[in-house]
Amino acid sequence: MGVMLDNPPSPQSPPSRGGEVFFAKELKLNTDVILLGHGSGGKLSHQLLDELIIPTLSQVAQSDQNDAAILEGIDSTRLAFTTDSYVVDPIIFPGGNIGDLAINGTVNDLAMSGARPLAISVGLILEEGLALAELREVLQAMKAAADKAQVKIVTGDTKVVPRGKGDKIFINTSGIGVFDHDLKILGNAAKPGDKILINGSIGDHGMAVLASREGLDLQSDIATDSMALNHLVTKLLAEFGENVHVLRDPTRGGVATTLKEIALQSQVDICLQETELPITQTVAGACSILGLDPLFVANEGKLLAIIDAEKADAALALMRSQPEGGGAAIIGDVVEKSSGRVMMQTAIGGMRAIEMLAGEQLPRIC
Amino acid sequence: MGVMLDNPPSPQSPPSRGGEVFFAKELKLNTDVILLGHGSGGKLSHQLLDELIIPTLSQVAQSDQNDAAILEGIDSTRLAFTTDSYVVDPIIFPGGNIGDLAINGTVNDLAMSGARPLAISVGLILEEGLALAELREVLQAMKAAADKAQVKIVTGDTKVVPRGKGDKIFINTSGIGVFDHDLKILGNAAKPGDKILINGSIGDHGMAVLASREGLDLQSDIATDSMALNHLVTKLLAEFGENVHVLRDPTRGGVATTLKEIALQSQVDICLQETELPITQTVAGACSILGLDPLFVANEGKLLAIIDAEKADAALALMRSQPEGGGAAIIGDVVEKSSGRVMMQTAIGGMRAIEMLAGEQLPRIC
Amino acid sequence: MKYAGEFRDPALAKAMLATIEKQVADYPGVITLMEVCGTHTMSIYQHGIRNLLPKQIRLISGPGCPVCVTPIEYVDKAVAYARQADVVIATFGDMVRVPGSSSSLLREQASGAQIKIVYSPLDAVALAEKNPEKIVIFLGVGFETTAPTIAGSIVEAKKRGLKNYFVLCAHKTMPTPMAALTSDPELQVDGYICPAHVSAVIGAEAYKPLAEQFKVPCVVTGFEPLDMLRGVQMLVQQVLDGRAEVENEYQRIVKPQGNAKAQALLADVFELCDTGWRGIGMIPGSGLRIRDEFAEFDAEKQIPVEVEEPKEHEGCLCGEILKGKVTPKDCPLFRTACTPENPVGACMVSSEGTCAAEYKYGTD
Amino acid sequence: MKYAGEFRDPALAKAMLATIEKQVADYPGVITLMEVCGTHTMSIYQHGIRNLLPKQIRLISGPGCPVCVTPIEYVDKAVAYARQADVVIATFGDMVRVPGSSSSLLREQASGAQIKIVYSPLDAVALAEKNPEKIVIFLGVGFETTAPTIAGSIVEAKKRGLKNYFVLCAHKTMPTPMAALTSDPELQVDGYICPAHVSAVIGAEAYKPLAEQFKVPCVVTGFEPLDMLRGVQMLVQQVLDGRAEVENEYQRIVKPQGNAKAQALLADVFELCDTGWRGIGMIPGSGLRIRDEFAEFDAEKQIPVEVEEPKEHEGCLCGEILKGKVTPKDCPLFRTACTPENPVGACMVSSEGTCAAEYKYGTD
Amino acid sequence: MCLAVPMKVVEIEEGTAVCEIDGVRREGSLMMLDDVAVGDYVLLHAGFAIEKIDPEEAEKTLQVFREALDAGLGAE
Amino acid sequence: MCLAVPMKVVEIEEGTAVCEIDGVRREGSLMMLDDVAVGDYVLLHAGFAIEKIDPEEAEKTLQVFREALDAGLGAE
Ligand code: SF4
Ligand code: SF4
Ligand SMILES: [Mg+2]
Ligand SMILES: [Mg+2]
Ligand SMILES: [Mg+2]
Ligand SMILES: [Mg+2]
Ligand SMILES: [Mg+2]
Ligand SMILES: [Mg+2]
Ligand SMILES: [Mg+2]
Ligand SMILES: [Mg+2]
Ligand SMILES: [Mg+2]
Ligand SMILES: [Mg+2]
Repeated sequence: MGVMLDNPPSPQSPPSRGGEVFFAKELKLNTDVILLGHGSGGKLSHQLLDELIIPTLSQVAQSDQNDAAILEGIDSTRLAFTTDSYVVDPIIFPGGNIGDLAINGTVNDLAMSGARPLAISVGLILEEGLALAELREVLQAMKAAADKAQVKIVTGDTKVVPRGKGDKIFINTSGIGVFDHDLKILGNAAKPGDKILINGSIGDHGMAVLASREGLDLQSDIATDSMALNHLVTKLLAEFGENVHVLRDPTRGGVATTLKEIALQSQVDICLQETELPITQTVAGACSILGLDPLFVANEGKLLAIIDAEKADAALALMRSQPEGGGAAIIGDVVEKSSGRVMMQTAIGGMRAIEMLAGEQLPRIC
Repeated sequence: MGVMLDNPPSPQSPPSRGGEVFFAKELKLNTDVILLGHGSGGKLSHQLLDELIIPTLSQVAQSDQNDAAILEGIDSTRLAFTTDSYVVDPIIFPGGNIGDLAINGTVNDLAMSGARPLAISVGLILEEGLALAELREVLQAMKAAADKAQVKIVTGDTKVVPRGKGDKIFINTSGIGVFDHDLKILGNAAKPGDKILINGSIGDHGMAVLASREGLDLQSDIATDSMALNHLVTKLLAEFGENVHVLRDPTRGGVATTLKEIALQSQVDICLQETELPITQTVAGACSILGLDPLFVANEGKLLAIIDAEKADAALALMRSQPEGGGAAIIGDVVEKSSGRVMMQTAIGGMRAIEMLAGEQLPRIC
Repeated sequence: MKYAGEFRDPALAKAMLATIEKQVADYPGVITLMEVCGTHTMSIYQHGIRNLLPKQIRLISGPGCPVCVTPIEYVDKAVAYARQADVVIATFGDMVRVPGSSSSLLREQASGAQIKIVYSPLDAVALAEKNPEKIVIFLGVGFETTAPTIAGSIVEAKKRGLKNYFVLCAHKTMPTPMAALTSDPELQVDGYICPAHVSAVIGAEAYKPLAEQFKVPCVVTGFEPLDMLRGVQMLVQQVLDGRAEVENEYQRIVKPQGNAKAQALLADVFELCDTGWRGIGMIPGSGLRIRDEFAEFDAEKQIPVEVEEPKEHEGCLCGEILKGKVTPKDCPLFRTACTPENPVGACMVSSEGTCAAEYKYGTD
Repeated sequence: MKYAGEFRDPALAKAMLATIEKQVADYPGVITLMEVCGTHTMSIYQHGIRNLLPKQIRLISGPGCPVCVTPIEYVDKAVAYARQADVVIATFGDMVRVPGSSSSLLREQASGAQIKIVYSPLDAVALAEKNPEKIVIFLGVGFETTAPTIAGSIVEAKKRGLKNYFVLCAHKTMPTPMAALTSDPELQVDGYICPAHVSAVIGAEAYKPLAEQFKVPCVVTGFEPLDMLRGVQMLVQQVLDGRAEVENEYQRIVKPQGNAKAQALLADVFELCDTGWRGIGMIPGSGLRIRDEFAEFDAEKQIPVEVEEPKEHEGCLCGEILKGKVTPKDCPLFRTACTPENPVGACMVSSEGTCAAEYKYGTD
Repeated sequence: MCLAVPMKVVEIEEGTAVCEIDGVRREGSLMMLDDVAVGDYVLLHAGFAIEKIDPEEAEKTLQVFREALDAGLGAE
Repeated sequence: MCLAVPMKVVEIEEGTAVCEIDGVRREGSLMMLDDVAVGDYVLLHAGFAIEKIDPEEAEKTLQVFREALDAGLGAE
């Protein structure tokens, strides 16, 4: 599909294919589930696209669909480009689904580089037998998330794999961002003295997904924190500019792994304060039952901001004033140039090291 | 990962992580296959990235890896953006594998819009248990294909799904292209009188994959035609400029489906000449055994060019002079403004309609 | 493609077309020829033969697509088997899209059923041998061309001592329904384009009773375009001559008595039975069933299954089309509610079906 | 977190640390205390307790990680079972990364083995009930805290009449190896931080023979940081006082006689046996095996399997570490060839293992 | 192997208790305990309540610390 | 249901022929045919050779067309 960003096609224009053979009664006729033929590239593929995917995600007329989307009016000589695939099980979980996750994740990766998210691509890999109702729910969540983040879904691709060769739905989103400034926000820019901020509580996403997975039988009201952070980043950069040294979203591997990455990249030591970590009681409770450490649990609506100490309190105040940052906290310091250690001062005053997640965190009783 | 296009990091610089714990002996120690932990985002993920994926695909130092790649020195106000996921079974087949397929496919989608491919993202979804040797082969093919197409792999993502929830390896590639000209190459630009050119034989890719799939027991030397077409497109556009109206790669659904799409988008009738279709004897033989129509079989190194009649012979000559177009042919005409029919004059002079592929083409004996 | 390519030669085709034009140049009426084999139907559309013939010649399609004429109850039964946990349905690709009363095999596959498309019934036997914990049921559908291959698979399974290979049998035979059709007073057929590969098995002489009883010309005809044109030319000549004989255009393959070994294989494993034809109804003695000697391979006898109440789709003119009385374009559902990707009736489901061929290849 | 949060209070912790500092202010020597439970080891690192204590107090880790002390032959056997087509291995998450002679359960899973991580052995029973066509083998590893839960699952499986639930049993018991360790003349331990939850089952009195025979102070201690500090303080006081008694810091949970019902469950299902400890060797009477009355649930008795020749990894100092004689940093493989993602020895595999804890949480 | 969590019993049915910690619930078998009542705190390990928590003893233990604190120990 | 392809027999072993068409090979059962030799052309249907092709008859059929062509029919 292709869309001129300056001339978006009017949302009213219906898919403009040949005859009535393309209309909804057919899609409804015998496909409550995805069939292999929906990935053939032929008519069933076009039906799925025209009846469900394109109207839900982008309202681009079929006659404007080409091998690539064309983005016009680019006025930045610098671009950010990122990609992520989403493979979560279950695909729908408290507070969200794989669809908004996939949009927010890529929006956030662009935002973490300081870029303004401009356009997103969506690559769907559907498993034969996926209920259309679930697909619709996922697509609608994608659209709502994109609208909220004010980013356009401009191009896409849909494949279908045989049953048992996939897991309902995998989504790849790639994103392009442009820069409205000259700042360089990079993982190697943390400096001794900097403060480490986070915009809210830790571990919600990973625990929401884990708790809703079959077999663990945990009941809780933990919901994902999945959220787009680009508006918050825009405000942070507008206000604090080059005092913002590093931004990164602590997704897979959690806060611990992400900080370890930054420490290694910037060749600094980082020290966290256990008492300052914002962790909800429920997440802490679920973690204690399963023997997991929330520092290693994934977040999907959080950013770690490493900011010049002088501006840290003001940045914290700004975060807290925003809808994305109500639970913000300063959780630690960059302490010195070094080989990249991360430490944590524990509540009782001890000191422990923080390493990257080794394999996967597994529920354990040891 | 992130890379400055103007300042590519020197290929000599090794991955620059903390201690020796990151080096190859460990990767080799007990991972001849992909484990779930390689998708955890933690240390195993980093090892896989640092030891295999990044050195093979891009040689970007770990310290330059960020949430998004930064592309600098963009001097085009227009961008092309495209995405495709690749899910082929088997992943390695005569003449290529899913890796070069994924690069060539996205390079071609960019080229079909007239853009110069600039940067590519790679999203890997690996199935637990995938042999590292196979992954390495796929990655090496990606790199070789990217080098040949002169496009850089600048950002990536790797996920691992449990065994039985994937199919060895799925690859998403997304691509950004820039325009070195003001031409608009679009699917709705075919005009009555235009000639339809193809750069070589039809159906090779699809039949190569099908014949190598377990169970059909066909022996042949059919190999994929997978190939990047951007250099060919550059030459066509340089020489024939706005006389090139439409470019499209007839992948899934084959030549028939792609021409039907164009006919519908441009609202024209298209007439093919059966006698002019370049189809190798071997592909024709395999198709006749399985009851398949080569017009609906996928190609991965072919383009359909719809070109002003006056320049068609010259364009054909140019194609034939290029390595990508030795078997080029003029296969039909755009005949008139209409609702978008595609017809074919058969060898014996009859006329038949060409529709899109309905579901999947299945081996049949009817 | 030796023995195929030569029979597609454009110059020779034009010469034969000119011959036909010359033949009928002065003929005042319309000669209606029926091809009873779906592969002929496909070939006519694929090569665009219909619009090359002079207007005096009208080609209509008969009940020769075995998928199209398979009753909906059979599809429902295959679906019911597919839903059993240990069953693998093995089938030619043609059957998987056929709509039953409420589902199809493709739909069941999406719900987790194991459907394996094979090229040969011997592949299904190998599948059964390789997966002894599974029950492999092969869908035995087709005319005398295909039925011997299924018979062969049963003989092979017996030889290998397999206990998990079964056939769900709905084979049909060819000349019988032609006689049934011809006896329909509404149907006006001036000549039959007789099946090519069915005849390779049963022999050209098999049409003699039909030609003689109903005084209708029969020409056994190959599937390549030259074969078809020559077959038409021979039929037209019989009509012009007032003859009603069995002639054989396809002598490079079809012998007067057919293939004795294939016939013996058929007779060993199957016996004739009455059977229903979708859109036509019951035709006595037109089907094949598995003999008691091979009952251990008969899915219906060995594997109990509950099947839903059959429900035919409304508004479909398939029955009339299979009798050659109307054409797809006469059906109000054609191209609107009924398409190859969402077939309503049987004629749209197989690529050989008359409606499917018209949809895919028809030029107006 | 009621009954957990209060025992992490920083101010109270500081008060207890000050108390300890005061206690040893004038003590000229070093007091070596061993925690024998892996959960204590974890807790010490996790809360950074070691560097808060005065230099006169040295904490060393004993053989209390049940995963670490499970012999390699056991892992190999689990791997061999996992390779059987119908077997599902059910296990706590801790076991799946443990390296056997040539593989691990995680590696086997990647090759297609069915490994199911459960939170409770009762989940494994439910799994067996839900999948009667599968053989579910639960890996019964752990001390007296965990062994009764596996006993409970066997009782439950019997109640439900399951024929496809089995336990591969390698349970171990606690005070016995402490006695074995203490009798090693090389080992100088001034006091034992006795396990918290093992003691909840066996009772504080269980350490009496140890304290009396070897004249070594024992304090049953909880896992929260305040518990640990108080436990240390009580042990130090015994040392200073020249006492060697069993004291109980963790009275909110641990009774002098323990949990009689849990003990009865253990005694019903298991009986004591000799068993090997990885890195230590055979310790008579330190293991549990399934009684003959429950032999139908004993994987080793019911399901034959061929197991590879055990091959221990070279250069690993685990044995010395489990005895508390050296620390991980003394091992040349630590952090180089041996890491949590690629463990060479047993102490690196479980998150409770001494080497793993030092790797993850150690600050230098 | 001895990770166990203090949880409050909020429901009891047929030998099984629904246990809660800070809003998270999980079932636990009562096979090893007698006389558990709703409102009690138990120690949950691998899906079994392995012991009850004695509130008075907990209080007594904390009291030791408070006395140390009150004695001015640990105050900076 | 009657799709069948003329293929050349290039190898025979134990009742099975390797058949070839334009560089593509597939095995076919010879259960229904006697006297097949390497070099013969057979009609392959669903993995069985169902009939041999008679080269002389093929030639005779084509001859009819050639005669029509030679008679000037169909020439534009
Ligand atoms: S078009 Fe469809 S509904 Fe109409 S006759 Fe044909 S198969 Fe039946
Ligand atoms: S570091 Fe590894 S090799 Fe060394 S003692 Fe510990 S477990 Fe053994
Ligand atoms: Mg394309
Ligand atoms: Mg990314
Ligand atoms: Mg991301
Ligand atoms: Mg695509
Ligand atoms: Mg699935
Ligand atoms: Mg990120
Ligand atoms: Mg694309
Ligand atoms: Mg593409
Ligand atoms: Mg990523
Ligand atoms: Mg697979």
